Amino acid sequence: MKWGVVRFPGSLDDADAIHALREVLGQDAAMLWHKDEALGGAECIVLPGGFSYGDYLRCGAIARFSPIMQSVARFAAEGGLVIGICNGFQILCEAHLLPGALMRNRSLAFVCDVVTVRVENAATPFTRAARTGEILRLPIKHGEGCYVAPQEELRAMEERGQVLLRYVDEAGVASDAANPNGSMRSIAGVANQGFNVFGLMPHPEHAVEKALGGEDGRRIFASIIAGGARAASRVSG
Amino acid sequence: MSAAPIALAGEPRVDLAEARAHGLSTEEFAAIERILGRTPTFTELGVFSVMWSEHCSYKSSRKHLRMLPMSGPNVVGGPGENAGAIDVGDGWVAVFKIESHNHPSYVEPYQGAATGVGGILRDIFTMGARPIASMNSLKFGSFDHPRTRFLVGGVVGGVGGYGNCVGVPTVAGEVMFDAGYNGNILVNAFALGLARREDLQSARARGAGNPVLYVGSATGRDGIHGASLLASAEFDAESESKRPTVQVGDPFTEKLLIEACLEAMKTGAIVAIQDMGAAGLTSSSSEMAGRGGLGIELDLDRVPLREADLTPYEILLSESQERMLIVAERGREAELQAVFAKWDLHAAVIGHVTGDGRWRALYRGRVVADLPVGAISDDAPVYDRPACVPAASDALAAAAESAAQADAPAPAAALRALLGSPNVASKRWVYRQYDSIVQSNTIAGPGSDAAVLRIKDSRRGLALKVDSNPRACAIDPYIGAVATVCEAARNVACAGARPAGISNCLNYGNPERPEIMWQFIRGVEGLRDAAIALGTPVISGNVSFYNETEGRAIAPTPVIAMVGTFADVRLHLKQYFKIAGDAVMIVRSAAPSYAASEYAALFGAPPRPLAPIDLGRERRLVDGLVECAERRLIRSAHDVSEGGLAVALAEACFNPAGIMGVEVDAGDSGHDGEVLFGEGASTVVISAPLENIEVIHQIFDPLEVRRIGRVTTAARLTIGAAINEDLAALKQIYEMALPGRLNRP
Amino acid sequence: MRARVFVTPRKGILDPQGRAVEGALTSLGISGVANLRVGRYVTLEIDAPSHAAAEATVKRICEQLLANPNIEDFRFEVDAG
Amino acid sequence: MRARVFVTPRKGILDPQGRAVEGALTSLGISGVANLRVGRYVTLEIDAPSHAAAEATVKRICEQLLANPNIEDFRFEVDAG
Ligand SMILES: Nc1ncnc2c1ncn2[C@@H]1O[C@H](COP(=O)(O)OP(=O)(O)O)[C@@H](O)[C@H]1O
Ligand SMILES: [Mg+2]
Repeated sequence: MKWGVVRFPGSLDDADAIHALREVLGQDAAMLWHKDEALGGAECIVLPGGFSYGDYLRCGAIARFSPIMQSVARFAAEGGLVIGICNGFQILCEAHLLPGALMRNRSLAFVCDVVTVRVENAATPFTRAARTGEILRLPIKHGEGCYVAPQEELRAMEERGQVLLRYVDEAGVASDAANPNGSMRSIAGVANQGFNVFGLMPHPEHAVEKALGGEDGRRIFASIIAGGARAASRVSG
Repeated sequence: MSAAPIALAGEPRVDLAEARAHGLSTEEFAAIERILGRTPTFTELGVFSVMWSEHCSYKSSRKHLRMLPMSGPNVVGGPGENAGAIDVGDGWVAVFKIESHNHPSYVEPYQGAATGVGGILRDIFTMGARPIASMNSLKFGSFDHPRTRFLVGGVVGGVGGYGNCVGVPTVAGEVMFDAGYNGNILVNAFALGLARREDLQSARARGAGNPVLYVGSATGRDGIHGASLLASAEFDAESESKRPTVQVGDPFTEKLLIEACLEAMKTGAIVAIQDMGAAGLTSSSSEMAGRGGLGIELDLDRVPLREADLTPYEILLSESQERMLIVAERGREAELQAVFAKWDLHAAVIGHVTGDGRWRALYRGRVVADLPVGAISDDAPVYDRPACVPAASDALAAAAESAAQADAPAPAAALRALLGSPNVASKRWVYRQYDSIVQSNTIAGPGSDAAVLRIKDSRRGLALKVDSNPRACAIDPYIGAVATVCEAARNVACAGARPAGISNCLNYGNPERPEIMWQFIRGVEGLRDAAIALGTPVISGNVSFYNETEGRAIAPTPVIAMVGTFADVRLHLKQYFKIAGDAVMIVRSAAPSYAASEYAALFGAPPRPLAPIDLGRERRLVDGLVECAERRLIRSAHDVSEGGLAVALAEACFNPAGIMGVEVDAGDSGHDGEVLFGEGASTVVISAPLENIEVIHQIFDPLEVRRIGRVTTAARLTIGAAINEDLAALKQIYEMALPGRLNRP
Repeated sequence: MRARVFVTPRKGILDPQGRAVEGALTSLGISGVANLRVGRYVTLEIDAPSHAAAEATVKRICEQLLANPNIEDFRFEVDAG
Repeated sequence: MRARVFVTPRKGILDPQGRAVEGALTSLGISGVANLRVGRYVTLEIDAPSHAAAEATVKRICEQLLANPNIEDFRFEVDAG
């Protein structure tokens, strides 16, 4: 499957995403430059982690104006798959491609750790390789990952199944203690209403190799790849 | 001989008093007038004052640093460049260095620590190496001191704030709290980069006529006389008024600089490159010219400024962060400028290389400084300062201070207290604030003895750790330094890597005091002897003097950063017990002692001298660990450090994948307190399958190898009848101690 | 013309910084402070043909960049030219 | 009483936030903005026996918590009670 990983000037996990996709998962992944507009025929766009423009103002606030983001917005509007990881999630919220916003962690400190998240809806292009209720161990590393949205919006999102990942403890129970950043309803990842745009604070690209962060991140990529294969077979068939 | 530059209107008159106000001595000012054959201008005086400062010139330490072993079969790149490098195999070289940012961090902890990280990263990528890992060594005062919490929060926030934003993982470090640092915290930052051997860059100017490019942030009034002067004098009430404009770090610009510089280097159009560190534009330009035996001319009107009204003096001495100076091949400026523009960075041509050996600065069409390059870059004085052993009573008094308190606590109580002591307790509160996984190389991040990194597209890997032992150095600065090097080597070897090279940061008091100078010299001798014995060349380093406040110096604190290499990183080890039934063994090269121990600090103990260290045995221990790892004979290895054997056993049980247990027999060694809680014995706790016990004994011969117990699944730590503790409870104490004291979750 | 922008956390949205400062006040022994909220204060100079044009530009900057409408409110002042 | 605190980066001190925002304005196609500086805006309610007492407390809060004396300046207003 063809992937495009967007590189903003302050992207940090761009090379990690490329490494995970190409070297570990054997995918066709290209780096896309933020000043360009072309998406290079990618079937899935990755907005990687990092500090796109230093993020001194608000994370992702500046990145959304880059030329490539105009193309990404169009691509998303046409139903193209977009996944935003960490800073990518922040950018998607700032660009209004996803609802809500990400604020400073409740602790006010950056947190780098491994968390457990529960898959809340496995019937999406980003989670179809997992089971609903499955627990994934994934690394997080962010200073502003506290997800907030208006209550009515949250309720509607939950009803539509847009909350895809929630922070839980090892036993699978959401709790204050298991919530690393104070996110409302322990939300770790959400999709848009069309289920083609997904943002999450945990880093699946840092969890594809046993020796590094474990392999649970593969679930997310495998889901997308499976969908890509399906789409391809639909086209060819 | 060129005409003397003209003084600018409004500049102070230059005389001895002014020179002394700039921190130069009477003799130094006389030497300057002799070299020039005239009185320097005010601008030139400023230049001399920073270039001849302790911080920039190493005038008190240079003579002694020459005794360090700086070469070896694996050392790449001659001395005189910005940082050393070692060959790590498959065509890769590792460039690494550690540096202090103590004084700025005490004044402004967040920005001081942040700019410390930024500065050391520039030292690395200026060599053409991509920074792949950071470490930090932090020393704070005791928790009773009113500023400690504030300083801890600020420094840790600054290290993380900068490192996280530039995308270099912080993979290891150390933190200590001791009243001796109440008025003088230490913040030492380390960075390591990887380069292909053929891509290493030079900082040696070549080719008269070649243009000089300035890249990065605009110049402001930051830190004029900052790092250099602050770090070259003691702290006192007066330092407050001398406080320079605080340097604020901009990690985003640094990130752009890293990418742009590494990309620009690929064009081949860069002749020489150096970061603008202490003494900014002045040191980078004069040092590049000096190394090449050439001259340089700078047009200060072309330097990008943050405020238009900066004087030449300020432009030349500014320590604004995130700036680089480049000598380019003539005619290829545009090519380089295009690369920098891609990264939204401005590259301004501000001068050119000359053949006349002069360092010249022009301002509004007039020459404002015109000096022989050598005078500022090489001719700084070298001092052989007097050194003398402090009155023996001092050392004894220091030792006696911690001596003999009330009754010794019961072993279990002592263990709990040690695990909850901030020096022993988990530093997770600290390193949770650092991104330790970005770049996808971190096989073992903070938490285990040494960090382990893989090198992509290769089987090879690196292990790194930074260590220090000021308590031992306070008792005996020589043995303390030897012990520190050995501990760092052991930590790396416990991960299964072969120690390969050292960088060091020597933090001491005022070198003008003979006792301090003696401590320093003994420290360097210890570093030398241990480095030679372990076969680990010292490839880079930094000296930080004047760590004293109101006449009270810190304990001698040589900080050692050790880098080790793996031929096959898959064979790395962690400190944690893994499999129930495995034999638990200790290997040690000496006998444990309460001297300089955390136990003595907490409970008091009779004063003990430090036992001399047998470096042959230390080498054996390190080599044996590497061999055991390479032959897959052991499953874990953990160095016994603060808190002693009992603490090390508990730490080995705190496996993040699930707490293990250990049962230690109350064997023939008679587990008295000193065996359980003593330190300084160069001891390693290993676990191994039973069938390997025999060969492990052979490998470490003639060291003491002892099977002391077994790994269990029950999460209990039992040591004979002395200790029988629930490990989950111990872990709770160990994990919560720091957050509890810092009042944060 | 000089302009000043005030960005404040929207009412009802949690403000962890404000909570942290209030917590610290207690340990400083300062009481009687309530409803402390931490926002952003941006000052700038703007070159525009008229006061109205300057106001329009500052408004645009606020909406697009300085404030996140999901969580923040803003107001601004432009000095009479 | 209501109080408002304005914390600004000190003149001469680098303001990376301001630089980044100015850079972004260019990509937004907005020109003519200069000297943009980003500080903090803090609002609070304070219960004090007098206006002068309120001012003294706010000043203390600024010095100890809200502004970093190494790199920031502050000023504040307390509404007449
Ligand atoms: N400032 C720090 N930054 C990152 N990691 C740290 C820091 N301080 C301690 N650590 C990590 O915590 C663990 C324990 O450190 P330390 O007690 O110094 O180990 P040791 O006693 O083996 O030398 C190590 O993995 C170390 O890298
Ligand atoms: Mg250790």
